Amino acid sequence: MRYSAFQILREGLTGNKRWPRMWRTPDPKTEYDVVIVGGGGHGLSTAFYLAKEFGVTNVAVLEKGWLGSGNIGRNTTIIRSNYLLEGNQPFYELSMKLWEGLEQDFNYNAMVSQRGILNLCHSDAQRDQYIRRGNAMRLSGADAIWLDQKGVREMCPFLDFENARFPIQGGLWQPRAGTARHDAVAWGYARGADQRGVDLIQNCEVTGIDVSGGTCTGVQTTRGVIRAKKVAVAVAGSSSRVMAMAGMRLPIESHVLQAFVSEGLKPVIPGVITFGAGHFYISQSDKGGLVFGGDIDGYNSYAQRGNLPVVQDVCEGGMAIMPMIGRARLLRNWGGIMDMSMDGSPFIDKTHIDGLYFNGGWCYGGFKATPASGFCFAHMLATDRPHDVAQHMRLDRFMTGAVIDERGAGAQPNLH
Amino acid sequence: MIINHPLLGPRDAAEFVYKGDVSLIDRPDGMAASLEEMHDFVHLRDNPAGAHRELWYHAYGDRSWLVVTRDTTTHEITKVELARDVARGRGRSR
Amino acid sequence: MSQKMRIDGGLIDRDTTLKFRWNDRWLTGHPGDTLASALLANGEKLVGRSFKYHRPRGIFSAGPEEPNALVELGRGAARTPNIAATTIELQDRLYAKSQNHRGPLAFDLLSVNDLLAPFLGAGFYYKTFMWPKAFWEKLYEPFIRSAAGLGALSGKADPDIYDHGFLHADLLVIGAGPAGLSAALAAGRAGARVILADEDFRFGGRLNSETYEVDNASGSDWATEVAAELSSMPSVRLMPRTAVFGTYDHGIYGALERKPDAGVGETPRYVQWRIYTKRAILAAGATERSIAFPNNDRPGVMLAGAARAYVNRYGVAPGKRMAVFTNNDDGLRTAQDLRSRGLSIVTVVDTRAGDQVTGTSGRQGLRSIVVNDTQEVEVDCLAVSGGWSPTVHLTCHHRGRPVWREDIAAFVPGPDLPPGMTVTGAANGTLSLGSILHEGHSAGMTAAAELGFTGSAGSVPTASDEEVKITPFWHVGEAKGRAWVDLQNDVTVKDIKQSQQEGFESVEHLKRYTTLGMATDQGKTSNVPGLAILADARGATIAETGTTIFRPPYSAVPIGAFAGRSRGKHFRPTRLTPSHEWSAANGADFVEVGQWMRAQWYKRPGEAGWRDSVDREVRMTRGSVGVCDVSTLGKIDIQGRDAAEFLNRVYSNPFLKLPVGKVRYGLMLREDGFAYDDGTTARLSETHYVMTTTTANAELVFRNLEFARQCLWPDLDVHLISTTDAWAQFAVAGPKSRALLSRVVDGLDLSNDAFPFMACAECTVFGGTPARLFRISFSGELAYEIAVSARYGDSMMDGLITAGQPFDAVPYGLEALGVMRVEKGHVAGAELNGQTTAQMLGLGSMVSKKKDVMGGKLAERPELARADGLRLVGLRPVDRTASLRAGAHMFEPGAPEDMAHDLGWVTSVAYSPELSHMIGLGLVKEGAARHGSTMRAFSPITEEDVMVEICSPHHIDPQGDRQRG
Amino acid sequence: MAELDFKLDAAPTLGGLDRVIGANRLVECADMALVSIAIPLGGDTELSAALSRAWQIGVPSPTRSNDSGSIRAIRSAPDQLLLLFPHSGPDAAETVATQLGDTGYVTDQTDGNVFLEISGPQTAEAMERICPIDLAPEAFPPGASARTMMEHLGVWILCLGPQSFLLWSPRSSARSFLHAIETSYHHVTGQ
Repeated sequence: MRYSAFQILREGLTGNKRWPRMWRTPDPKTEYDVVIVGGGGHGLSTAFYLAKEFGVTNVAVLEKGWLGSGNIGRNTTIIRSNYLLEGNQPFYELSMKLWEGLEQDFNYNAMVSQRGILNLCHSDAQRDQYIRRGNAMRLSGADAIWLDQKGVREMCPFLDFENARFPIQGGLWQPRAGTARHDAVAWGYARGADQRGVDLIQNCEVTGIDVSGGTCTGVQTTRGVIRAKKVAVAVAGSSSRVMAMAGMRLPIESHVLQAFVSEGLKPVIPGVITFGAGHFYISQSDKGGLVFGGDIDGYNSYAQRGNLPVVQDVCEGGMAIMPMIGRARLLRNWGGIMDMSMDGSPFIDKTHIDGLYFNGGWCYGGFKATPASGFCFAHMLATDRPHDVAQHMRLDRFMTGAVIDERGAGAQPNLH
Repeated sequence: MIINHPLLGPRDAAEFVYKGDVSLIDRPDGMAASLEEMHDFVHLRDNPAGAHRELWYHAYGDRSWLVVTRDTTTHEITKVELARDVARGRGRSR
Repeated sequence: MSQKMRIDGGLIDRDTTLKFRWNDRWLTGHPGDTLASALLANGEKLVGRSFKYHRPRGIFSAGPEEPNALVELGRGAARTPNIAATTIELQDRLYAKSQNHRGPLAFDLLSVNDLLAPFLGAGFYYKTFMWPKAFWEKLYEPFIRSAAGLGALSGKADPDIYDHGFLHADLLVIGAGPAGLSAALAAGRAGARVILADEDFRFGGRLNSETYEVDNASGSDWATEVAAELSSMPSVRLMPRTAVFGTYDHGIYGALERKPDAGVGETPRYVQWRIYTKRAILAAGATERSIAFPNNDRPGVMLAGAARAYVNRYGVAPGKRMAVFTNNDDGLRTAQDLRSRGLSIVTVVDTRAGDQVTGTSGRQGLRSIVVNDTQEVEVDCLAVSGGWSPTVHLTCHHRGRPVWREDIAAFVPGPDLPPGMTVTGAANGTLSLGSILHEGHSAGMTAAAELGFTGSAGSVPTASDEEVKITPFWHVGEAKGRAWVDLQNDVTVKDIKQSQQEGFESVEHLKRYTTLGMATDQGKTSNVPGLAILADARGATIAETGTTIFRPPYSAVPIGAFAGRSRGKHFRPTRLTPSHEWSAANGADFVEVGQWMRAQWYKRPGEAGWRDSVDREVRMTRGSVGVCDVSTLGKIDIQGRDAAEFLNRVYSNPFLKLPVGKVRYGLMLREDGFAYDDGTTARLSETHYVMTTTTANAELVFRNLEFARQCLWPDLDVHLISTTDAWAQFAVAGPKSRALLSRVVDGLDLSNDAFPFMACAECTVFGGTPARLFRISFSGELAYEIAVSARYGDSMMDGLITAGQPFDAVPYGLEALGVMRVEKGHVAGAELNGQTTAQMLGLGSMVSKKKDVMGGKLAERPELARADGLRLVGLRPVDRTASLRAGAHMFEPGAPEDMAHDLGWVTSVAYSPELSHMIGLGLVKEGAARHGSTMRAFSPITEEDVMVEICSPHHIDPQGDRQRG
Repeated sequence: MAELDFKLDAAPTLGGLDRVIGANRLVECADMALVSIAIPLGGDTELSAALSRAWQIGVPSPTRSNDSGSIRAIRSAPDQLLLLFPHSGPDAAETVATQLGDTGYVTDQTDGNVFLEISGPQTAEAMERICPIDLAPEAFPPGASARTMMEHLGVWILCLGPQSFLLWSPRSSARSFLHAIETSYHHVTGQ
């Protein structure tokens, strides 16, 4: 069924009884052309674009839990393309363009909301960095505007301009950035992939990767052996565990990042705002909740929960720039596992094992990348060549030294 | 979290700065090591889901480096040692 | 002044009357009331509107589980939205307003949504608003957003203050109901250090709302006596109004203490506590749930336990003609209680007898119910009991899952509790009072004993022990109108069934698709019925269906309370230089540099703008002599027999042969081969060195050095102490710096031969004050740095300027320092940004090939070593009057403006008073080979586009004659 | 030779603060000296001998301190001690060094810190708001000492007696440090 206002009207008048299932629940076949491990955002978008753009439909997505239970189910929904480096910016700009056509693309309203992102600036040195970055954005075809203090004040009069420990001097503004309804993105891709013949298999955990003679032949799962010409791993939060099944060690540490949401409030935050002198970013959801976060807890973890010091640090950052949120109440706070790479940038690549492909190391930038990640991973799977905009996101870059280190923090994952 | 410092007793983890896997102690000799060895030492991690021996620095305490054995799935800490002793135990000296 | 629904009894102080404001009227209540009980006493039934359909809603519960009665509390900047009236302790002059309606509460314009309900079912918005594309941003979304949310923030800075704190205890008891009180009593008597916390303002929990007796006293009297005994124990801390909201690692609990008497802006309104415990006992009780039946959301439909609470604790009649709808014995008890208080109970509908409530009427308040589709009964209040759900939240914060217990039709804590926690009483699924008291007592005694406290725990409190029988019943059959499950988010039985039909079969999918349980009450009354209905629709058992994950906080916590006092200027500490006072008194403007406040420049009368001051400071320094406080540089005292060896390993350049009395510039690489810090190290004696680091990296370098010392070479005899704050250090720069210092330093030959470039010495100044003198230069001039104990900072600055009067010595600030370093071509943070190598910075020769340099090996990687890589260059505008912009990107003239042709960027710029035009530094591909060529510095974001001449980074004195002079 | 007639004045970091909040008192200890002694690798016995020779005190165990009456020794790290004693003038390190010779590496920490003595009936309650260490008498008796974090600052705390502590923290952030202490007293006293 194609969704439309008409359908809603018709179903409404007839008791909403005929809404079809979003996707089938097939049993796994014994063999596929491509098996995608991981039914989160990147796995589902990879399946969608494989089918839609490259006509590869004999595909299974294996999900150990429920569709969308990856980090796409627990992020802070921000989409943006405001990167500095050649290895990143064109990729995220492609992602932004895909976001902009997404709903029509998969006939599902993911509520892509381009209300902009504002990176606040608090010093001359930071201004120079932001201007360098803003120029890089413009040079790659993205939008970027430099705002002086007056410009920031007009946009966000509620910020603390009088009494801030680190005064707000200006900001880097990307109007096309914004947020999207994260679960709906997963559901939309899932439905789109399913409609094109992809098997979405839930409650199917991969327990082994079959490699013989340097070639990957399939996977062992809780629902039996599944053979595949190509196995594509996109399991944010479990990358090291899954790739270890193929004997690989990765340049990745898994860390916990906490996220926060307040009760529903009437609209008060225009777009996405980030603090430049502390760890805090915030936006407001369509339902009115303040959605915010900050830095990772900073220690290896697979526990999907964090601790109090970071909760405090994040809220301190919030009060430091917008003291109006003091009386808003934190309603729910959760943790997601970030696969932090050694330079803060991701991997979309084939491995040294024929037929085994890897997509991961997204740190906390995974959600905004969902469309381009799937698109470029599909490109890699279909053509065995990296997509132009993802050509730097290679596994061997720490050997060659072609690192993509936006922060210049070096091989210390919890600093990226 | 609470880290039970072997000399000072239980301390809030907020007093510490985290570095990472204890293997960062095993720095190869830069004159002898190959590029691959040094690359692996600096970049590759086991990143286990389970017991993890990791380096913490008591920045707001006695400035000791500690080796904490912590389960990354439960955060349970089963052992805390002075990193200097661990380093000697792993054959580091001068 | 009429409280028409007030009846006798209850735990309120009738001798005192409190006035409070509700919307546009003044009403009255008494101490001991909540806002909710006071509103009911005044006959206020309609108190709010639901989220989506704007249905009229009344008070549903008597506790934090309240989904309906959310109000806006307070006025102006001090108003707080979305507070449950059932949790607000009534105070005199309290201001409260209903929310989420356009127009008056009784005539909400948006209640039109209710008529559109058939089209606004679960997830409708995912299926439309897509065409035409542009309309989403411009029309649909703004509309959805304007309808979103319940209450509103004031938009003004929160005028309240908050605090946080740290508490330590052997045992934390969470909840002061019968189980918690008996547990705390047993442990306290045994001698343990106990904290007893309860979110209510009165200890006793359900005992205050029931008619049970304990030890032959009324439940509430018993609670009062126990609280009194506990407060007499020095090792026990009682914390009423304190909600324990989160279970964190290793026995840490987060708690929020409310301070209702705090004056706005005077003392903290909330204190957020981090409680360190050895053991915890969760005695959080249970929460009653409702039954879904058609139009079960009208004002007047209320939980049965809440009805008992209003009658027994607050002395309020929830209605004049009441009925009970139940699937368990609690409902029957409710009827007894209410009748015994003279209230009229017209009917008791018990599903176990096959009876059901199949409909209701009454737009703004319940008028009648329909029983078994046929019989209409006029009532103004219906007390509903669907059974009790243990409050298991805190047991699940470590991702433990509760388990289903068929006999009580409820989830109880699972086996994998957070370490150190035990659960007791109703929270553990024990629902009869006698057993609850017994369980609590033994839990307290056991915890104390395990911790080695062996004092007598006293006897077990006794009470009757009637069990509560229940036969699960979740919702009245379909096609009889909408039956609400989540009242606040307007999720009905139909929504749940539709989402299951669309394939959202996981309980997580259900929550996310229907928003069940995601409102401010976090589904305390709706989650269990919701997943029971899902299980039914799936044809699975409730146990198979499972629950979503309970996340902290258990109850909402103000963001301000987490931030505590870290606000405004006190967000982070402020560090002042040792000469701050002197600078403040001498015209300095200060700027934040990390945590430091540093003098940017020293304004003099007649100077129009900062450039005037900075240009003057540079001219006078280069022309004669200037003084600058450089104390913010990191300083590390390094001592030991192996200190030389240690330094030789941590710096990329050789240090073994640095003689006593000499300083050397040193570069540090990260292990991945990129440069990360530079500075100077002076050798004061055979075993004593003093290192300086950049201001920004002081802590990082110290930590890395400690790592090398303790973990890489544990048997080197070397020791590190940070002395950054101990010394006031001043750069004295300019041709007259020697002359100036010779008037300051006692008896030290400063001639070029005796004290050449890169010499250092310990000496005294101004007749005997110990000092350290280094001949180093950041400005490129003949220059020194002189350090004295920090206590002399202001005085030393004064002394240096005084001694410099014959030479017109000037103090100079951070800007002039920056200008001179750009003129000289020294790298700083903008170049040493963690993305550059020694080679790129023109410091390649400082990476020794003869020793094991940290980062040396990975610096050999092809991309780092490439000959055509970035190189540090100097930049000058071809048109000397043009300005330069840091952050501009570098292009060949005429090349396309895209990343593929991007050749680098401008790192730093300054106006050079000496050259009388702007200059810059930049990192440019193959930069060394481009000296003399012309490039384009393009900055679209600032609309600047300048042709620049590439030159040596050393804009002045490239040979370094001045600093050696 | 300096022909200039100018003498340097020492300025106490907080101007010699002496303040009362409620019934509690905060005093800046201006004439306090703090000298660290790093123990040479393998030189523990020599140093402890030198310590007892010089001041009749032994090397204290971690978290505790030894007080000779004239000088107090604190174990600040596995291979490091702190000596705390009344002294004015910038030469505290020399006085220690002359006593210890080469048995320890001496560094003057006096000017790196600001010293506050706080006391009064609500002192423990005030410290509860900023100090993560358990200061209950049984856990932190007189003589107990610890370095910890208060309001983002590194702080040493030493118990002098019931409701009485000596605190020291980096000099450059002295005003923020004082603000943290004062705020705590204000919040618990309402004054």
